[in-house]
Amino acid sequence: MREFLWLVPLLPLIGSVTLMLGAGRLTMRLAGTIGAVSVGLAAILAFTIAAGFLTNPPAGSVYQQTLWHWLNVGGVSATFGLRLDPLSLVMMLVITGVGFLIHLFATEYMEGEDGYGRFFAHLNLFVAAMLLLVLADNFLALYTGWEGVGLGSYLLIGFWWRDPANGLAARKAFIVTRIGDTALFLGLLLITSHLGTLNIADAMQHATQSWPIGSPIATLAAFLLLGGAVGKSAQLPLQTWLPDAMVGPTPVSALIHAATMVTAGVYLIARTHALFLLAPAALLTVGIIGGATLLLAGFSALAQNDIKRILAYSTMSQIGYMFLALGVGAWDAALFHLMTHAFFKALLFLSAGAITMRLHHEQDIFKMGGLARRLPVAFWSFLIGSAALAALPLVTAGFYSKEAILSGAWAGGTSGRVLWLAGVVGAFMTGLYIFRAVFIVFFGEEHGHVSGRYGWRITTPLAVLSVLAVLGGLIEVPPVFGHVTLLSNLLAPVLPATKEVTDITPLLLASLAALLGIALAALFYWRPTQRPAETPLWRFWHAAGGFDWLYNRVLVRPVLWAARVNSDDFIDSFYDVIAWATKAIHQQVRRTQNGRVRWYTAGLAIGSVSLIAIAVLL
Amino acid sequence: MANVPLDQGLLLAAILFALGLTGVLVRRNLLFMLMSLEVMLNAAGIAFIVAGARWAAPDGQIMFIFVLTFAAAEVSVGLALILLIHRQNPMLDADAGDRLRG
Amino acid sequence: MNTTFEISAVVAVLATLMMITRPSAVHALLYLTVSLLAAAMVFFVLGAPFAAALEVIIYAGAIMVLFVFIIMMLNIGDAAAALESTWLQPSTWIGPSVLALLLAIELGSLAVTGGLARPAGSVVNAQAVGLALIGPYMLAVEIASFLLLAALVAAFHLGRAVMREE
Amino acid sequence: MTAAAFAAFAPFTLLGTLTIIVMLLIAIRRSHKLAAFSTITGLGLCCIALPFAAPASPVQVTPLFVIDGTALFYAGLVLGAALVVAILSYAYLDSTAHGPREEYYLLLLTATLGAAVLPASVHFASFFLGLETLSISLLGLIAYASPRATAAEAGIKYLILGGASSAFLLFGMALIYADLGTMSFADIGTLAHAGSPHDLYRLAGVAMILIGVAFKLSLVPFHMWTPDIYEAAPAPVTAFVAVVSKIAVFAVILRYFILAEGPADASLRMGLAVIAILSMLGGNVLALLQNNVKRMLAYSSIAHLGYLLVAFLAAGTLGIEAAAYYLAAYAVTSLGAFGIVGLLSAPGAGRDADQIDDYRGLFRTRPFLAASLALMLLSLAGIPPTMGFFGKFYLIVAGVGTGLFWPVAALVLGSVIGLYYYLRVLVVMAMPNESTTPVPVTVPLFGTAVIAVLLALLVALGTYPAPAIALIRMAVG
Amino acid sequence: MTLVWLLLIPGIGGAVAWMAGGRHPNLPRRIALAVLAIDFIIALSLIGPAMSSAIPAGHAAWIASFERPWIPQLGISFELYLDGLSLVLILLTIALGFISVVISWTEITDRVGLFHANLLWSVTGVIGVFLALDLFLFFFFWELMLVPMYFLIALWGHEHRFYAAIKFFIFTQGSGLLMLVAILVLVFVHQQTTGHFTFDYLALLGTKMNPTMAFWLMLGFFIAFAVKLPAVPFHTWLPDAHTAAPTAGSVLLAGILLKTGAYGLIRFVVPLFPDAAHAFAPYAMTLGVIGILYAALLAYGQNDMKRLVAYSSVSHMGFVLLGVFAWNTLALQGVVIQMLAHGVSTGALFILVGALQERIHTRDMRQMGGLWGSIPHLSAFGMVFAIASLGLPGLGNFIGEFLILLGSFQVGVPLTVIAAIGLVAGAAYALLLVQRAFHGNAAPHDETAAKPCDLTAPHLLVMAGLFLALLGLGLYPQPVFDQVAAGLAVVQHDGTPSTGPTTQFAEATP
Repeated sequence: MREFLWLVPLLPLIGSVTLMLGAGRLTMRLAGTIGAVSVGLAAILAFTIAAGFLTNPPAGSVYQQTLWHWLNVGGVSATFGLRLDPLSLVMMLVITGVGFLIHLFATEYMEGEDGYGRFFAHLNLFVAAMLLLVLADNFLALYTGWEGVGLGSYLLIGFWWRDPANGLAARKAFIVTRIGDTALFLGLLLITSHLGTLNIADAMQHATQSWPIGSPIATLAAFLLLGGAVGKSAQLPLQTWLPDAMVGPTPVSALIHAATMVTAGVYLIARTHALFLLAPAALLTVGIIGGATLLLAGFSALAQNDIKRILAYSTMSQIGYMFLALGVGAWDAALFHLMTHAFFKALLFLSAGAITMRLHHEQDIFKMGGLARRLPVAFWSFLIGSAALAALPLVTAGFYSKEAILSGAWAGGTSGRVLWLAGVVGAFMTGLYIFRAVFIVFFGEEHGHVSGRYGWRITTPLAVLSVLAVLGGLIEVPPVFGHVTLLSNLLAPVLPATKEVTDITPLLLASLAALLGIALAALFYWRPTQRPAETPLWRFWHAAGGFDWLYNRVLVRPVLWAARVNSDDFIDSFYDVIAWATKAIHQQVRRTQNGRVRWYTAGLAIGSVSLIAIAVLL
Repeated sequence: MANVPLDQGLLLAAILFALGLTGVLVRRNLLFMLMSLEVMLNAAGIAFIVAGARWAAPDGQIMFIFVLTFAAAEVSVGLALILLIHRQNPMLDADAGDRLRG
Repeated sequence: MNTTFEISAVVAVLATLMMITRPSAVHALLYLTVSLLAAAMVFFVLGAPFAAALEVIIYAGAIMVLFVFIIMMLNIGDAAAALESTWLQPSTWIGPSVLALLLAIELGSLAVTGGLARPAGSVVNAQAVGLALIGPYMLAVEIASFLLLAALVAAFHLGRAVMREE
Repeated sequence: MTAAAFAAFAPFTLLGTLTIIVMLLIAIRRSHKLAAFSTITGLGLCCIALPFAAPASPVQVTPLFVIDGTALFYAGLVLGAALVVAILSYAYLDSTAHGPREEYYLLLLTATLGAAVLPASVHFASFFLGLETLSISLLGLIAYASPRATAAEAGIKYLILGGASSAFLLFGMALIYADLGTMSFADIGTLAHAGSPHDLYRLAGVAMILIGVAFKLSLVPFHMWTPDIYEAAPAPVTAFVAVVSKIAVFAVILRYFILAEGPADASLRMGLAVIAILSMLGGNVLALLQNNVKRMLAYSSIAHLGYLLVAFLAAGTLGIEAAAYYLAAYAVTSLGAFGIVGLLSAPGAGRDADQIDDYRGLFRTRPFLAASLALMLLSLAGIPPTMGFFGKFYLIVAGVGTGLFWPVAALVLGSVIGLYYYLRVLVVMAMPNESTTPVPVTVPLFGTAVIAVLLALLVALGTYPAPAIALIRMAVG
Repeated sequence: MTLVWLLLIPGIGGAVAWMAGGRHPNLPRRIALAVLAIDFIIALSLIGPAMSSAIPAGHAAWIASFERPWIPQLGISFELYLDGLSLVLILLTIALGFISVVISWTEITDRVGLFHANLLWSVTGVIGVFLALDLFLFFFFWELMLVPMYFLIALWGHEHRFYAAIKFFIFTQGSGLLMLVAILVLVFVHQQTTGHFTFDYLALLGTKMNPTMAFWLMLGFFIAFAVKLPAVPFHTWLPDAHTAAPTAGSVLLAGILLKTGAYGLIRFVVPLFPDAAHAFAPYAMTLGVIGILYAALLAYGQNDMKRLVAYSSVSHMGFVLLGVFAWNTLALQGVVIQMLAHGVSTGALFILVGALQERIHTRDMRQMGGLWGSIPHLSAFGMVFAIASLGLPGLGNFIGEFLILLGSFQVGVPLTVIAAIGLVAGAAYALLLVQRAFHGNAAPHDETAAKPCDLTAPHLLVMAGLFLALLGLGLYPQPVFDQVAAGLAVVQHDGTPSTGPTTQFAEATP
């Protein structure tokens, strides 16, 4: 089956193209079917291939498929090739699996929307690009996917194009990530120039052979790639676009801005871990960025009133965990958390979507309340998702993955311990902010009359994801609880092994922190509460540390100012001056032609005197 | 006729030439300008005679004759033009004739 | 002979100077005639009697008569002279005089350098001139005749236009 | 005069005879058609006669003339241009029954005669007489349309300024004659080489001759008369002034410099270079916003003569060839441009069709004339596929080849400025026609035919100049 | 002889179209289409390997040639040579010419014959530029192509068309004259060293001269091409010309005429003056980078959609300048792709702006907005090409930019890094265009006016074709690389300075 690997990204692409060409002509039902089925088929294919891969792994656990020779010029060659190894396998499964569920959800969620077909066209396009990103065997194809998902994200954030604010958010997302992408692009140039290949595996191998650990060039390359990663994954300092991106339809937020695209940075670093291992400084930076982001986002999430923005900050925070894991070398933990996060965060977004679709897209949690009884499906899904997010010990997938990260950090020396502390604080904050949302939304007073039943296309994904959010963690269980290592075994060929941690202290402390957070949330928000007062501190965290403010002042406004001031191109005025001067000279010289014969004679005489003088005297 | 003052002759021609030029530049009446022009041409003629005298050759005088021819032709046409102008411009004011300009 | 030359030259210069400063057309014309006669004297001194004769006959004679004719025809009298006086303000003289002075200095300086110091001196009489005219200068005479023809036609055409208008 | 000399001089003799015949014809019967027809035929015959004079050349005809390839080439240009002017004049004058028209041809012929002998002149006497025959005839032609108020004004301006410049010319000749005792170009050359290199008499003389010549060529600062005269003269006469007189005078001064000056004195070269630069820049700057097409072309001709001086300064074979080609190109182009102006004008009107607004919408009303004028203007601007393009190229070749940095720089700068006003006319012709031309004239077919011939030459020799260069090399080289 | 036909067919076709204009307005259009189709087929038939690919032996990358004496007295011959580089650009030229005819079908209704004549003649001129190898002939075509383009702008343009047309003409002609002077000095220098007066490019290659002289001559050529390219600070004619030009004019201008500048840099500036060009390269590349960013900033500040696209063009051409002076295989191949992709994507954008103007009678983006609702196809294509122009991988522009930057990275890292900021800037203005025109609230005037009709079938086909071309360039550019490789190798060989090692990428590979 695995020779059909190329079909996995192609199927959604075909769906996308079909939908684009048929835009305006397909019925809503047909469009939804095409959209969901193309991803569904890709998912089935992906799982089939995965089954084949697991039962009968190829040599070296890598399956390479070259589709065509893309370019071969001046010593640089790139194929359009796919590479299936455990890492991309996991990613592929998450993308197609979660992707399909979200598509299914969206077919019902988006019903009646103007541009229904366009929505699925773009969503399919996104899935295709994301699959290309993870399956690419070379940097160029990876970058193509990388930009492709950016495009998909842009298109979908701005899906409701009539509102200029959506357009602004979409452009912000694209441009801010593009800044990171440019760093990645430069990294590509650096790697290609110095390692002579665009193939990722070859490049990593060359790098390990030719660059010593800590060499400046390796560090630079790693930092450039990191630039790309922080952009896509909304980490400091390029995190500002993510909360704004929530103006897109909720399935989009679930798929792109929670489950898949934003984890591309994690994938990239994992994919190029060999390079990061050569650059300890860069790796440490990854961890620090992760730690800082998870704290910042955690505090910010607490100061949000919009349910999707809470989830957005939580996404940022959770990806911070993944970065932290990468930073401390807990590679499989990062991947593990990526996977479980995809489950529970998709679940959270979808259930949030399920709620808001019954509330005329009202997203302010203080305008909700008491929804537990009205919308039980959404309630239970959201609750399960929240529990997983808060890493409720033992019973949630989130617990196991977060625990893996924190133990990894614990084992990581002094810097690891510091990061571990950040992680623990973060775990506390996570419990606090998510259960704040849970209590405010589902308990307390009811506002207005809400009702409605969900169709199977909404309930099924919620159910499946709920199950995954609970049980998904059982593929990797720490030694204390039974020592399951399915995932790390799978990833062993491609990722370096993580140190085993048998110490139970970090585990206990982290669990305690999470529980404490939940308890605190219950304490504060069990009863109906007022909208929080806008104190300066609240505003600071509401604005997520004021990065937007800062960037606006330092970058955006100066550029806009320059563009506005110079919209007539001052260089042109230079030429205008020349033209003006010529005309002015013309006007002056023209006055000599006053028509008076005596004046003309004088001219003649002056000329004569001068010419004779030149001839005789010189 | 020994000791012909050639240098002084040329000097005379030059002075007359300059005086003629002054006349053309200063006078506003076209008739006077024409007269001054004649002075300039005559000065050139004197120069030819002086030059001819230096080489004791007839060429100088022949050129003088041609200058004379030209001067006569010029005056005849010039006076005809002045007649024509007189109708629009009875004072023959040279400065008034600036319809063509710019 | 130098004396004759110098007197004639001074007369020519002074007469010309008077000519260009007189407001009255008739006066100016008379001064011009004097200047031309003085020039004829110079020619004679320089050994060009034929040229001297032509100067008197054609220049001082024919051409000046033309001028007189025009002055009479256009009736340029006291009114014109008065206007002429107002035009000849001292300030108008500055520029032209400076220019003319420069020119005179430039050309005069040549004479002062004495490039033509070598005196020579036989008379070139009318016969010599006439022989040259029908010899090497034959074609020039032909062209000169066309020059006169052109002037004739032009003057005729323009003059006739004047008549037709009146 | 030997038989060979007589044979070689035959075209000029023919031209003189023709003048007399036309005069007699006019005396016998005043008829515009007859006068024009005889003039045109006669000029045509003269043109045809030129190649037959070639076998006898080079030959000295009295001390005054040399008939050689150069003389015949430029005489050919002069006669050809005069022929075109004659035809255009017929078209121009025929459209009105106003006033006597026959003398015009007489003056045209005397002017042509004066111009035609200039390239053959190797002596001050013929130089001067040819020049003045040309000038006096032109005087009559410029003021020809005397009912126009501007005619007499233009005439008197040309007379006074031309007279003054002639006085300079003559004085200069006298100085040189006084210095060297000869008026023959070749002898001057020999004696000048033998004598002191810094002979002030000669230098002053040459400078004064240059003043006279520069006036006729309308080079800055002796140019001021040009636009006034171009504007006032009837369009065909303007063409004549712009083309025939320029070619003739340029040819004679070129010959004078080749024979008499040789490697001209450094100070003279510098003076010429200054004049060239001033002309190129001044002419173009003056033309910049000019709304009168004839004045605009006048200013542009100032610039073009400045360009030609580059070739003049370059001297040498290349410079002489370049000048010859450029003069030919300039002739074809200017004749075309002024010819079209003339075809669109009527002498009966108070003015010619010279306002730029008269050309509004010409592309629509008279597409052929508009396209022709467009190409003529492009040629003046030096854009392919026209003779002007190759001519300018040739000039720059000559200039660069002799390392004339500043003149070439001025040429380039001037050309760029020049584009503006040439293109401006193109644009106006393309504009929608809002007002009709003041006097709608009928353009005779033969007038259009002449323009077509000029256009064909312009493009053919512009894209394939090899035959023209071959001819020039044969004649001038 | 094929090469002569390549020139003659559109040249004569233009005249025929002009004459046919009097009969029926559709006649010139059909003639133009037919002529260009035939020409395209002829050009296609030339695709193939060079006559011999033995490169170091000399100039053997030619696919076809034609040589006849023209003005033998001055060492000028009618010398046409075609290599892969020329061929690719000629194909682009003819294709865009064809498209220009199609999209002018409804836009141009006035003096149709003359319009198509000018269109075909400008195509002729450009083909001539790409073929001529005699420097005089090259200059001849260089000047010749200005005239029809001038008329296209001045006669069928929009507001300020005369100003724009004259500005265009003066800029290019002025710089062209500088080049002419440089050509002549080169020819004379060559004559002094070899005694041979010739304008033959192949003979003039490798002319020995002192460095100062070489530098000034190089600069003369460079300025002419930099104006045409256009490189900042010589770019200011372009926005005006584009804004004023009719759609077909803009397409030709952006798609083809600008390429002649890049072609000139590759073919003439560096090979003729290798040492000078290499010494100058850092400055030229700096200009390129400044151009990328400065023009992007300007593009961002525009309200006129066409001006925005025009400035984006300048920005893209900054990449070309950067790439040419990086002067390695990667960068040069990138330049070729960039030229093709830019021709297609910018051409498409101009067509869309033209179509938009035809429909809503404005180009002012302040009066647009929300067009997606009324004209979705146009808007969708607008977005597609805007995104192509910001360099989305998978489309041709990306390959061009990637290779150029990869090439320039070998030569100058800091410049490359700054240039890469252009990728962000490109995204900013391209998306702003999409936002202001197609997204957002519908402009108020939309309410009253009749709903504009969407793209018609010919336009849709053209757009689809252009998009597919762009996709092809993005996903499988190898045929282009192969076609131009031999030609580039030759110019690269000629353009390698006599001193110092080259920075060939292959050598840097471990």
